[in-house]
Amino acid sequence: MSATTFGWLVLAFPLAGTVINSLGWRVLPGRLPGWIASSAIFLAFLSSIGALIKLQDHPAEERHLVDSLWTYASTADFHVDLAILIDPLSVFMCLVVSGVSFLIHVYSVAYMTSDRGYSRYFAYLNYFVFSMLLLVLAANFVILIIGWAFVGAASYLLISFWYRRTTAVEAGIKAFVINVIGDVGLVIGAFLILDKTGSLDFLQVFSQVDQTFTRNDGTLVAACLLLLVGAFAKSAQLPLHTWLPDAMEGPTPVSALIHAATMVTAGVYLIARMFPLFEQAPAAADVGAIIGCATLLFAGTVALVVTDLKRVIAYSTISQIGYMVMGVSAAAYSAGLFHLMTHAFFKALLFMGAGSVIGAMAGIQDMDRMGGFRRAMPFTFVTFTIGALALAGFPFTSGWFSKDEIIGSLLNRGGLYAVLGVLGYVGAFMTAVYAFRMVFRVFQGEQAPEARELEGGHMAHGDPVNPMTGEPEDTDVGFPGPEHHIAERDWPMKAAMGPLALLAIVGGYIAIPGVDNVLEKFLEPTFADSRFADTHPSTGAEWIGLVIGGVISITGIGLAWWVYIREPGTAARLRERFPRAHNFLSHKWYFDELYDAVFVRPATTIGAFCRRVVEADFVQGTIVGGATGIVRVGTSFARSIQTGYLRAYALLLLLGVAGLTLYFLLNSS
Amino acid sequence: MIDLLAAVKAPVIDYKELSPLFALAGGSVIVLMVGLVRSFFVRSVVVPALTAVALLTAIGLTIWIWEPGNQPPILEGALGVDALSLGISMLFYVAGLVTIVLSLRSTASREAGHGEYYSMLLGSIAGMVVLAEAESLMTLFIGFELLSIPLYVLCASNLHRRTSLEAGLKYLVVGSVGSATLLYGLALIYGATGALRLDGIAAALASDAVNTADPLLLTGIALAATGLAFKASVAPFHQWTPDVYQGAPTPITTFMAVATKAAAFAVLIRLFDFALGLSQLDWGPALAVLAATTIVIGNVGAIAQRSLKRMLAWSSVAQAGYLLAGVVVGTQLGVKATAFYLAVYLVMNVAAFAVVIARERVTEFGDDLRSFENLGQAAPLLAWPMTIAMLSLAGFPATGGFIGKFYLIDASVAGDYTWLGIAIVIGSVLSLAYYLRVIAVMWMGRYEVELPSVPPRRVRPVAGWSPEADARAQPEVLAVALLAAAATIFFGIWPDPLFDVARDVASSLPSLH
Amino acid sequence: MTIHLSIVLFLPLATGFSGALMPRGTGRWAVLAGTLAVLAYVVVILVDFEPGGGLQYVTNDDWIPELGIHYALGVNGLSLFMIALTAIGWVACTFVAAFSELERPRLFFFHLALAETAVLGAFMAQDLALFIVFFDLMLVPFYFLIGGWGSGDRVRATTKFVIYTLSGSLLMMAAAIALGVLATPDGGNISFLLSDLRERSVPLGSQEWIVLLFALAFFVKAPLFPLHGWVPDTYRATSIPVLALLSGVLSKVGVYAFLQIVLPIMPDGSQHWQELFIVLAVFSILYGSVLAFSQDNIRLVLAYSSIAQLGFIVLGIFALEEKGAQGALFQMLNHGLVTVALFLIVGVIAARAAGSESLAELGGMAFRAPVLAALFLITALATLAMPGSGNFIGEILILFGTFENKLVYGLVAAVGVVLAAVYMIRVYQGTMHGPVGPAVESRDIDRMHLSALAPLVALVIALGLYPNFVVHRTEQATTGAIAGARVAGAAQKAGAQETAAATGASAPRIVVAEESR
Amino acid sequence: MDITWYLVLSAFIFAIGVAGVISRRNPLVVLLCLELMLNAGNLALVAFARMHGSEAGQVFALIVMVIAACEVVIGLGIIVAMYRNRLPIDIDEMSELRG
Amino acid sequence: MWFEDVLFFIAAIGALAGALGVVFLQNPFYSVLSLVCHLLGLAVLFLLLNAEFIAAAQVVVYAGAVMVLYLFVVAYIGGTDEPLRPESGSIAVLGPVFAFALAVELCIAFISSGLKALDSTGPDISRPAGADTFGSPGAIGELLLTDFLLPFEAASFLLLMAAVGAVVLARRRRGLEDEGTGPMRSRDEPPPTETLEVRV
Repeated sequence: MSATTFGWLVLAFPLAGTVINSLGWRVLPGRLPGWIASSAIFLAFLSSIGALIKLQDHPAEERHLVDSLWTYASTADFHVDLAILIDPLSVFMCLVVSGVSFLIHVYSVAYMTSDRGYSRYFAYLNYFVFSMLLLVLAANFVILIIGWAFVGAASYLLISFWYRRTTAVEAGIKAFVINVIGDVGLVIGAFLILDKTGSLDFLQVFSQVDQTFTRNDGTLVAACLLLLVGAFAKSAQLPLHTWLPDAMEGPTPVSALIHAATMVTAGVYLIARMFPLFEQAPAAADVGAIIGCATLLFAGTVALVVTDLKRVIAYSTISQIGYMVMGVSAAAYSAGLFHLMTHAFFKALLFMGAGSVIGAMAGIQDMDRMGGFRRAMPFTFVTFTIGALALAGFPFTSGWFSKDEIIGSLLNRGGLYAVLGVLGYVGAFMTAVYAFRMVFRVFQGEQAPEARELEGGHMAHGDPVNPMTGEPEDTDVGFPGPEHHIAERDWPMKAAMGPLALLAIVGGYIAIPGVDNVLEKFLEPTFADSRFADTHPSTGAEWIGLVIGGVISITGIGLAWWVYIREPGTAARLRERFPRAHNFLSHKWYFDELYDAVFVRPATTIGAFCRRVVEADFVQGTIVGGATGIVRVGTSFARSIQTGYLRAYALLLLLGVAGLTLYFLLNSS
Repeated sequence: MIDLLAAVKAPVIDYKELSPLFALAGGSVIVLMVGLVRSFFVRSVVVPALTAVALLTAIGLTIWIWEPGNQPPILEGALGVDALSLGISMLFYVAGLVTIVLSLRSTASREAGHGEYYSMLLGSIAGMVVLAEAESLMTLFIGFELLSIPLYVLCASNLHRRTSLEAGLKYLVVGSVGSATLLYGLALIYGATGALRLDGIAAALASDAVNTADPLLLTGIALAATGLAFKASVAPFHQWTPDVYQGAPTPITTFMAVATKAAAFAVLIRLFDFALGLSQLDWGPALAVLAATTIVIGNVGAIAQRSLKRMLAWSSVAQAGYLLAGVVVGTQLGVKATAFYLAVYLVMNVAAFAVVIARERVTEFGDDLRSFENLGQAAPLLAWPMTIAMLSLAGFPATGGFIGKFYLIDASVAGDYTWLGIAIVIGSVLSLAYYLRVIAVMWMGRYEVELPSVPPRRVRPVAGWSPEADARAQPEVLAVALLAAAATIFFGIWPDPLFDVARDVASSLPSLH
Repeated sequence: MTIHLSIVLFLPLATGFSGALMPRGTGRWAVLAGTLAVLAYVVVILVDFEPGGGLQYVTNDDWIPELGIHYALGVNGLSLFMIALTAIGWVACTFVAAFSELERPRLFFFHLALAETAVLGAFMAQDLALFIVFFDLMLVPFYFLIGGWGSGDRVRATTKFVIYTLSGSLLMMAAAIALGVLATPDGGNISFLLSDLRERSVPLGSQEWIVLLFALAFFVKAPLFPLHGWVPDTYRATSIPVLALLSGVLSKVGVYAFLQIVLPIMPDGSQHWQELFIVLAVFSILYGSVLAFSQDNIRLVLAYSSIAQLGFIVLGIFALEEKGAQGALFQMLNHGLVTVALFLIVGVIAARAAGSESLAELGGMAFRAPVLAALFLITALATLAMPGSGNFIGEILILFGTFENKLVYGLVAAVGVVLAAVYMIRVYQGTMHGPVGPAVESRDIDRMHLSALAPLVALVIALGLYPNFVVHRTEQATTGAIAGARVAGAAQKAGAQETAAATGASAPRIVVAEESR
Repeated sequence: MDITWYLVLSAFIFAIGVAGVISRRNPLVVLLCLELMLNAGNLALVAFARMHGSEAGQVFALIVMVIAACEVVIGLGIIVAMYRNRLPIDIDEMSELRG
Repeated sequence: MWFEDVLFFIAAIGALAGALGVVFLQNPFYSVLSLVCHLLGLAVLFLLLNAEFIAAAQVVVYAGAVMVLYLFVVAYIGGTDEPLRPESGSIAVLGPVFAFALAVELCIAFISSGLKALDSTGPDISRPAGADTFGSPGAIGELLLTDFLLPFEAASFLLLMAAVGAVVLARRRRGLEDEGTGPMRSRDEPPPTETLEVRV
């Protein structure tokens, strides 16, 4: 079998899983749907490995294999095949996506047990993986956009999975709409490219970029910026990030899979995939880098104050993706993708831990009510801490290598990028702080009642309420299942978290400066003709960077320890000292309020205006009413002269005669 | 004595061409005589039968003497027996036959006395034929009166109904004013051209002896136009129409609606498009304005009516406007369109009126809209003809009305009167308001339909029938309705036969381009 | 094989008649059988149709030689899928109606059959006058269907509907006649045959107002702002199967006629109004979308959404560019299918909420009705042109076409795509998600509706998988349809470019595009 | 005496007739006024006949007399019928049909 | 020729006066009489226009027969005075005004007309001796039997119709009752009660 065949298989298995689960929703017993789904993903993972092996057989410069099933649509200069592109980048993405997805599926098998939407859940999840793989395998813009929108739809479905929660519903529509905005951006960008290069096919476009466009050509920059819109919408970068925190309404594994490991990183993938365009339009690339940097700082600050456990992780995700965007925009492709991979590991891990804790808390996500779970949930504690360390970039964890490689190559580019790199360190410090803020507030400190009960050996069962609004849950839809599942009790969850914890540590060792850089070598064919292919910081410089990063993260962790363990209440005191700042941050810089004021309310007001005024007064009133009014007048006139008096008729007749005669007299010569 | 007679050069009397007229006149006399027989059977069966025979004979003779192309006038220029007059006469005959059938059970014919009733009907038809064939102003005027005077009587012939008498009186007075005006106009035309014969007038206009824009002539045209427009019920001379149509016995209303209008337009075509064709530029615009006014007035007037007869009267005013468009353009196409539409107009109105008669005889609401409520369930066989008639009048496709309007608009556009075509269209849109209401009342139940605010004028039922009696009790009316409806559809799908007739009709005025 | 369009055309009417004469219970089945037969025949045509083969299965006889009207039928790339849409829509709706309780069923199904004949005729007609005949004829059955079997203030609604539409189409008739007359060369015979009219030429001055009147009729039918006054009442009053056809199929006749009749015959005139029509279209997109998400009644949401959708279609047509026209045509098909499906679903939903169609009273149905929810979800996503659906290809082609010629309008229209997402998702959530509505008494879709809807949804998915099936067959026709107008447009644009160059502002395309609008 | 004089005279008689029709309520008198209008026509016809020196106009006038007589007869007949039905002999009363 | 002019004026004044009398006299009886006077005036004018036969017919038929008919009817229905209640406003005012306007228009038409003949007393119409003079009964009669045969016949037919109509309208209603026994007795015969109602 050729690599492309494997590629199609990668797509086929999840799709099959979707179909089976969605058709068999009534018959499949117990956890079977979960296992079907997981095995489907596992097969996909194997096929990606197959694709990898096959691909490596090809000589380096021929590692761009395109295969098309049929012509999707073709008219005029618009020609699209249903085709996939197998090259190192897409294979790499396939491996990460299917691998992480597999583990999260396994985790879900346990976590979602006893949820009434069990097989629906796995149908969605498989559908998501299929879409994600379609996205990364797409060989042209249209297929890319299709995958792009599919993942959006999947994420919508999973966010509002517990669809009787009003909050879930609202979060869902928010995410969906923002994603559509991104899609539109992509579509328009794709048009500009088609219009200039006359093709939508990746390889063709890339091969023509340099002939077609001058450097920083207006159209190209516009196109790239539009692509960035798409990327930012998907990857929750400023200013399109607001949907991601709300997306935490979905089940925790979903947050782990979609809103941490895979989908949200699609933007990074896109920028990397489009690197020839961006390198020809550096202006756009700079914009990307700057926004990435801004995002990582912004998200970091917010993550410092938010108390909802999952939302903290969500903001940290936003911030981490900021790093990746910054990296790939600055042509540090392998670095960006490297961080993408490691982030997938440790962030998924963190979410799984959080999910376990939330399970223990009977669905409550507020850190203020947590604490002291260390003894109650040792396994969760350990894995979560590992994840936190990796996130904080603690030396010799995966995060340490990947994050600092990005910053390193930024500094190496110098100029503007150097500045961004320094800011990156600032972000890194905050990361360390909030990462361990979580760890300490959840696992250390005095025990929450739930923790005590758990230690006592049984599970807390608060009557299910929506943690956001406090409205009673509708258990019909099975939120979050009549009983709760935690890693300590359910082996599949452990089975998923264990490997991830391992990867969160060793995942970084594939690219140790000076030692080796498997990843970069592997990706090399894709980025071969990049301008910056051979601009690398020297090994020494990289090590210096690593050391700095390590120090920063340790100090950060130390600060967190000082605030939350050594001197509990410091946080409270700070809140007293700077209430404004705290408000500002805890309101997430008032982005939601801003959008509500700028877009949502005006739209609804306009709608109401149109309905009440335009529709009622103009369309119905003026046009319809006017016409009928005129007719009414005419009618009453015709009837009013029809008096029934013979003499009146005679008079009108006379009038007619006189008038007609007059007319003719005037016309006579 | 002998030599005196010899001195008189007796005119050549072309009996062949005159035969239909003889049939009618003779028929009417015979019918009158037979009507004097006391036997009820003879009166109420034989008399109508004889009348029908007379009409059928006339039809047969007309077909026999049918001859397209321009025919020389006969009887010293008194009559022009050509396709135009013959074709239009056909409409009179058909209308007459229909009227006979519809009158079979009517009180009117009994109160007037069957013999007199039918003989006057024939007389009126004869008058129409004379009018349509008139080749000289004198014949024109006589025909005009010969058609009117029996009609005055027939309108009033429901002698126990105040409304009937009122209708008769109104029709008589206004009609006489109209005819006096016509007479004066004819006199002026005669004075201006010195000729009574239409061909003479045309010749005079062609010669430079007479100025086609001479005040005397134009004034004459104005007055004559008024008189004829009155008969065709063109606004602002339309006001008698609703009252008379409503007051007259419904069979007579049917007859007036279809036959009188046809006669009026026949003579309008002959007088204006043939005799006065040369001064078309002078009278064209004026008539065009009249046409547009008529279209609007007729339609808006109809909208607020609850009495079906009255509504149809108003709509017939509107239709007159459409028809006038065909005359205004003064082209072959126009004549064809007018002739065609007249025929279609006949069938669709007959269908409508037949249903009205069938209903007003059985419900206590007379011809008020309410007597049609839910007719769709009660008597589909009556509801369908009415529906088809309404759709056709409104100009929906697959009905004769559509083709007719199409043709008329075609004519007016081709005759550089596009705006008149638009006027026709707007008129049709207005007309939807009331035609559709009838359909809605019949098919869609009473409560949803918003009826005009005016309180229903309680027309006393013409008959004392029990309400549960239905169409089956008067099969002949039903048959007429169904036939007419069928014809409406037929002409909407296969109009070619009519087109051939229309072509012949137009061919008799070769002077038109 | 030889295919006789007349058979397809009059088969429904024939079954309608026979059904009307059959005993009360059985008439409906005759009509249903008729629609199925038509569908079968249409499938044969689809298979047999030769892409790029121009006009096929032509029937051409004189009908009314006096007026130059011919009984000319034919199928080309433009009408092919419209006919298919008609056949499919009628099968689905007749099926649903046949299983529901109706008073005076024979009359109902007679009108339904008559309507199918009329619509098919409008799509097959290759003679302008014949087209008008069918175009107006289809009003008759719908007048009865709405007024006789609707609900609420149905008579006012149906009267309004007919008057609105007919006032448009009668003006169009006048314009058409004028077209025929003006196009007739001296001494030549008047003819309304489309092929003749295409060869004959009409002076630009007349073309302009003629096109305007045509557009009036078609925009009323579509409907476009501000000619949609009839929409709310009619949509409220009409019964579901009829409404599905009204909104799904009838609305396409007008826009279809732009491609089939107006653009090829009067390219210059169309070009002349391009600006105006595009503005109208864009405005309708925005206006329809905004109203759609401010409505509470599902029907009205869909009503206004279809105003927006038709706006997209018109936009695509008057972009006067292959991609645009292609997309517009494809979008007609897609929108027709999803709309039919959506309205049938609305019917199912209302049946589960004590007849209520107000979003305020609905919600949370998905749990007891997962299948219904799934079907609704797919159609809803397709409606908002989710990539991967046929609608997406249609819309992206429309947008690309518009960008090509009128970039700025295209960008504004793109906003409509986002708004579509808002209101469709809103409807979906309002019915299926959220807390259980007060009126809801949820149960899953019944077999009958399932068997009507499943094929439709399958079709929607299929179109998403292989849109080229349609695009390939229609390409040649659409390209031909707009060729003339493009030439006119190109000439104008060239002029604009020169001026642009003269004023020194030339280089990037965007600028040029902006100026040339 | 010039023809014009006769014509002018006839014009005025015609006008008087019209005025009478419009302003009188008694149907009998209205009929008389109609007679006036017709006579005006007659006068014009005869005058023109004289002007053109052909008797055609005179014959026309003769015919018109006949017609006038017929109208009178019918008119009187209707009036009698109204009287028989105890209807008021007043035109303004005969206005049940209107609108 | 002065004598003719004088005669014209006398006759014209008579005709006008009669016409006005018809309109303005309250009592229909007097209106009829003044119409007679008007007709006589016209007859004279006809004579002046060399229309002897018409003049004669005017006097004999019209002023004689027809007017007598009028008088009978007036007598029959009792020609009471028209109550002098104020005429219903606008119509009574507008009517004469527009009538006058029409007259003026007509006069303008006559005067501004381009025909020379109008301003003459007409061409010479003397005939060779032996032949009937212009407008003499002989000439008219001949015309009626030759050129205008059809109008002549049609007129007679018209008279028949008028007679029939008069009979229909004016004859005493009887025989409706005994008619109702035939096989085809139509059921829509008005019940006697109804006729009574109508008679009120």
